Amino acid sequence: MAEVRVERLVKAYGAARALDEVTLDFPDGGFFGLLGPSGSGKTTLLRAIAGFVVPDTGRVFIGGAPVENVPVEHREIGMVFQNYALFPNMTVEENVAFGLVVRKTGAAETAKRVREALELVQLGHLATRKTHQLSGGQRQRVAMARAIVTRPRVLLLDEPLSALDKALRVDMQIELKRIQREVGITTIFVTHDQEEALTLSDRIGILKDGRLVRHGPPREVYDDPRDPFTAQFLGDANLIEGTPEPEGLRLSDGKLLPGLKGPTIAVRPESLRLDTTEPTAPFRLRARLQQRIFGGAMGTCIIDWQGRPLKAVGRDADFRGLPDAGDVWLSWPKESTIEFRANA
Amino acid sequence: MAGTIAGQDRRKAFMLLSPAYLWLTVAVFLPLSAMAYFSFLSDVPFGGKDWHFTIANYRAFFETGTYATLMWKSLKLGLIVTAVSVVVGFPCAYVLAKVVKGRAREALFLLVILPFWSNSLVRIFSWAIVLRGNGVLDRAVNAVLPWDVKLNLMFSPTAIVIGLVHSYLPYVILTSYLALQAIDDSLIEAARSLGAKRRTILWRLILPLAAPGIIAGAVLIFVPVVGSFMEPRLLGGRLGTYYGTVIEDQFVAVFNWPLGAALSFILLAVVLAILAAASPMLKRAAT
Amino acid sequence: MSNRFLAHLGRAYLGLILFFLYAPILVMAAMSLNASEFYQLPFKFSGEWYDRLWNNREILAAAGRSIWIAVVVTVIATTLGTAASIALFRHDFPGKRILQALLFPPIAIPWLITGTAMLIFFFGIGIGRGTPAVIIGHVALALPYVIVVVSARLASFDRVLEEAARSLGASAWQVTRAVTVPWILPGIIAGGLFAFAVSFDQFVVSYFLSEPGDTTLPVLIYTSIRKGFTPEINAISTIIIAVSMGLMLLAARFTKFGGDR
Amino acid sequence: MKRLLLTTALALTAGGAFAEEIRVLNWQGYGTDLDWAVAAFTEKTGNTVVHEYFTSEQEMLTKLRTNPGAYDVVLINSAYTAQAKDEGLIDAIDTSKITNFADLDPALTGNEDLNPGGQLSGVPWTWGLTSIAVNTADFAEMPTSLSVLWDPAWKGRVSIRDDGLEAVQFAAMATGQNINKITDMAAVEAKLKELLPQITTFWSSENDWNQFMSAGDFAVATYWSGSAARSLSKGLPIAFVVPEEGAIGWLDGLSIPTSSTHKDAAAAFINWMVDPEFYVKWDAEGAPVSSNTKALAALPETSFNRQLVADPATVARVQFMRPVSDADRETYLKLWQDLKAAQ
Repeated sequence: MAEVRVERLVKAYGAARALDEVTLDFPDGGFFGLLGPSGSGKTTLLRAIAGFVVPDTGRVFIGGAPVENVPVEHREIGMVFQNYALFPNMTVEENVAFGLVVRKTGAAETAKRVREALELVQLGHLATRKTHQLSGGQRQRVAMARAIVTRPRVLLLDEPLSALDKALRVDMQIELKRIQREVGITTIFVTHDQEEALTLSDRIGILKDGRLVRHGPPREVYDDPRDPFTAQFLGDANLIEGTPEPEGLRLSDGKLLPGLKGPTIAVRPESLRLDTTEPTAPFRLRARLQQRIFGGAMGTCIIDWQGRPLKAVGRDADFRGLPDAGDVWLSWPKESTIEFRANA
Repeated sequence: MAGTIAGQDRRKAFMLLSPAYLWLTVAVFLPLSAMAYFSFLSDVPFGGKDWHFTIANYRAFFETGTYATLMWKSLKLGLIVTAVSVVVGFPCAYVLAKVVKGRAREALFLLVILPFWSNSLVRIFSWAIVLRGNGVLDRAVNAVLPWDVKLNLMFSPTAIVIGLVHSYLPYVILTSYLALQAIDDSLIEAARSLGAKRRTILWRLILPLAAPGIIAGAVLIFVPVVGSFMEPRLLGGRLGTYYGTVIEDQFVAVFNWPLGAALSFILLAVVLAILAAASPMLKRAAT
Repeated sequence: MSNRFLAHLGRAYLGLILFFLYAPILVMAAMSLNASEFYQLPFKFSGEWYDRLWNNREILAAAGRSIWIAVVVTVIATTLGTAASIALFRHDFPGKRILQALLFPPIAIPWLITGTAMLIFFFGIGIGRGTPAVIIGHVALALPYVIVVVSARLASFDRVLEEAARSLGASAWQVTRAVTVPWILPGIIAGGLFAFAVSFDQFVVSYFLSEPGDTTLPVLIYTSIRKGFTPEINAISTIIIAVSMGLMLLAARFTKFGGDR
Repeated sequence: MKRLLLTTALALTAGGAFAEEIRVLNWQGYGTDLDWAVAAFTEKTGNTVVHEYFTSEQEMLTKLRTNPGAYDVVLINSAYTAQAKDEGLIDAIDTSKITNFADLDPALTGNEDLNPGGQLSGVPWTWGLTSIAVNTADFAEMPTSLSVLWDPAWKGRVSIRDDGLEAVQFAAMATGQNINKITDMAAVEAKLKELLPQITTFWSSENDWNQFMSAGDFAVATYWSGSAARSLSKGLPIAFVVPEEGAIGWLDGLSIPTSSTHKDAAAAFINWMVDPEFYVKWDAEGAPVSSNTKALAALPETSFNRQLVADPATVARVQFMRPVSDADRETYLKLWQDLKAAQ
């Protein structure tokens, strides 16, 4: 087990930069989620750590040692691929044993560790199956077992759950977390599903256009995204723009939000309150409710403020008193306001 | 530092590729260069003969009409054999790929390509037995028909075409079959659901989609047929003089290798020119 | 016209083609059992030509040599061709397209020209005629076939499998052996069969390159046809066709050539 | 197995030398490759024999040129001996190694074509005629003139060998010229142009000839006297005809290539080939005329060759082939090739 560090990593494909000066630490034993829209460079970063991508410049360290010149097979990593990449010509057992066999581990030792790994993923009973006879979830577990049986220093997961349907995905998230805790291995995984990232990771990093825009513990990043992109990408955020003035932020409707610096602030949809009468909260706006969407326990309201759509999310009960459409008051507590560092 | 792994990568590709290219260099590219060199000599440069550089061998091609006539004869033979093979072979491939199903298809397909593994010379010679006057074919026809027929197809251009088509037909069936098989049946069903007639489907859908396979097969036939010499000799009788037989003579009997080399190069140029003219279609076939 | 009628028509046509393809082969086999030395009809049964075949040292030696050469050619061409296909599939480098195009001259140039060019070259550098020259030539002719067949199989190969193996610590060689080769094995076998057929049936190049007294079977057959032919040649050809068909049927059980689903 | 050991032991002692394999280059089915003859030779000397064939003198020369060391004995028509010698392909013969040499007809051993530069380079072996043979099933009456080849009645059932020189010589005879001194090439060309459409296919070996003749493809075709004798003995319904225009006479010699590595064994083989014991047996199956006077004397009265040679009228009509200059040969080959190409 080891910590991973990348330093000023750059990888360009023609004019496009898949990685642009990325520097990041992945702590030992942590579960690190890499998040970003498609094409943001998250997979490239993962593959650079694995060794499949050779960076143009920059360094990669595993366990403190530079590995740029170490080929994939000597980096002692475990990797789970998006579609699992199980070898079709081998059984479950043989797939799991592969990493040990190529390391010339003894037969007895191999058998023992394969059994342990399969027990860990609860697939001991399917050891002799061919891989095409397995369900999606089972394949995912085989892939996990195969990746960890060699006791790699780092476990790399490339969208490990994206091929599963939703119900199974939630189960597997829990399973993945359990296995990672039991093995205690440094794990880096790539996902475009923010919920998955928040659920699994103890640290996350968000990439955009090859740049690392924000990283840290999920809650910290969620609560203090520091830039509009992060705020909008991780969770949902209503962006409100205005003109900074000495006493606060002046909005286009003339309203002053005292004590805020601007020019842009964000408010999470779940922080917005809707009232038909003017509330007392200092941050309040006059807007127009356009549509109420029923969503079971939770509901969503689409609001128009100064020609710009905003979203509010809350328990359906909270929206009971509202009309289907019409003028409403929006308000939010001061502490729910997200201010961006760039504003400073 | 980034260069090392990329460099290793390139080295590995080089190591995997170089044996094949080295082999082709020794077996094809250097020999062609040697032949180019020879084609400008006045006589073979060994056995103590006098020789000097000359373009007389190329001039010989243009001085009399003989070589040009034979070239045209060989090209015509290539075109006819290719055309007949495609016209005969494509429907056969179509039936195999789209009509016959299941294990029967596998078995029939094997039967069609099995002659590949039998000796082509022997097959040509068998045709000689079949086509010869008073041979198998004449006897069979006479056994069926009440009146006396003397087909005697042997020693005619027809015999050469029959023998060559027999030799090369499996190529076009194989390539067309592979191309046809790659066409999803649902495409044809979609076209039918849109009200297309069979003929329309054939011309607008199946033929364009299968064209790469047909063309690949055509090239595989045309190239060797243009250079053929054994089949015309065995089946053509007195009409069996072709461009290929003249080249063979230069190497095997007359011992005028420089002239043979020059004639070969002219043939090569013509064949490559024809392939280049067909290359827009070939490119599609390659992808 | 109904669909069923067309299907029947199609099958009948297929039958006709098969008849065309096999009739001369059958005639040849029949003549190996005909008593007449000059292929005279009517047919009179005789096993004489097979008896004489067993004593014909020249034909048996040529047949043995042809098989031996074909096996060597198959091994070399399949190895080189598979390696080249894998490299072309795995790696990207400048000039790849040109290199790929350079693999095909053996197909795009009439054999007559390749054969005579090799004769000139090998003569010039002193290798001369003989089995080494024949093998060099045959491998070059067989290479493109192997590469086409193996590459076609590789095209359906998911490269992630290779990455998975490497992430598990397998070296490039181990990846090739344990993952890539097993996947493309049917392609390699099919390519090998083509290589064998190309070599075993190859006449033109052998004709110019083989040494007198050390010829391959096709060359011996050609010289026999032109210089004195006995039905022993029919006998050996019948045996060879029967054996090769048997082998092909056997091979077909293990690989699916037609790409049948 | 026992027999094999015995023959090997015999061979080793009898030959007095180590057994060698010699390679002979000849027409197919022309004496040297008779099973019994080869077996007898092996028994006498311990040396084994392998054969390689050609279908024209041109091809024979090219095989010698491009396969140095491959052959030990080669059959060369005396018209080509000088050319082979000039190119350094064959050596002068050491006659002391040929014990039957004294019995050979001095007129033949002294033949100037076999003695280029005054050195004997080919041991005279046999001589014979190239003329025409007809299918007796088609001809009730034997033709007397070469013009039968041009007879429209036999169009499509005529054959000659695919050999430019021979074709030109036949045309020369048909136009009443000396085959060794052709003056009117235009007449030859016109005659050949007329001949080609008559032809069904070219024959290239005795075996070929027999097959075509027995299939009924040929009614009349050029042929060699020795081969005609053999075909007759195999029961083919043919007759060999020497027409009034004449026939081409040839003399075949056996030579040893310069590059041969088994010259002693080669000489021993040539010696066996001119041995009366061999020849008498060969003649019974059909053979050309031997150069060995003792051998000829030993033939029975009814022999085809005796009858052929016995008729002075026939012998008078024979024109013996002489060497052809390079320039003439090139002209003939070119003419022949152009005529064939125009078909």
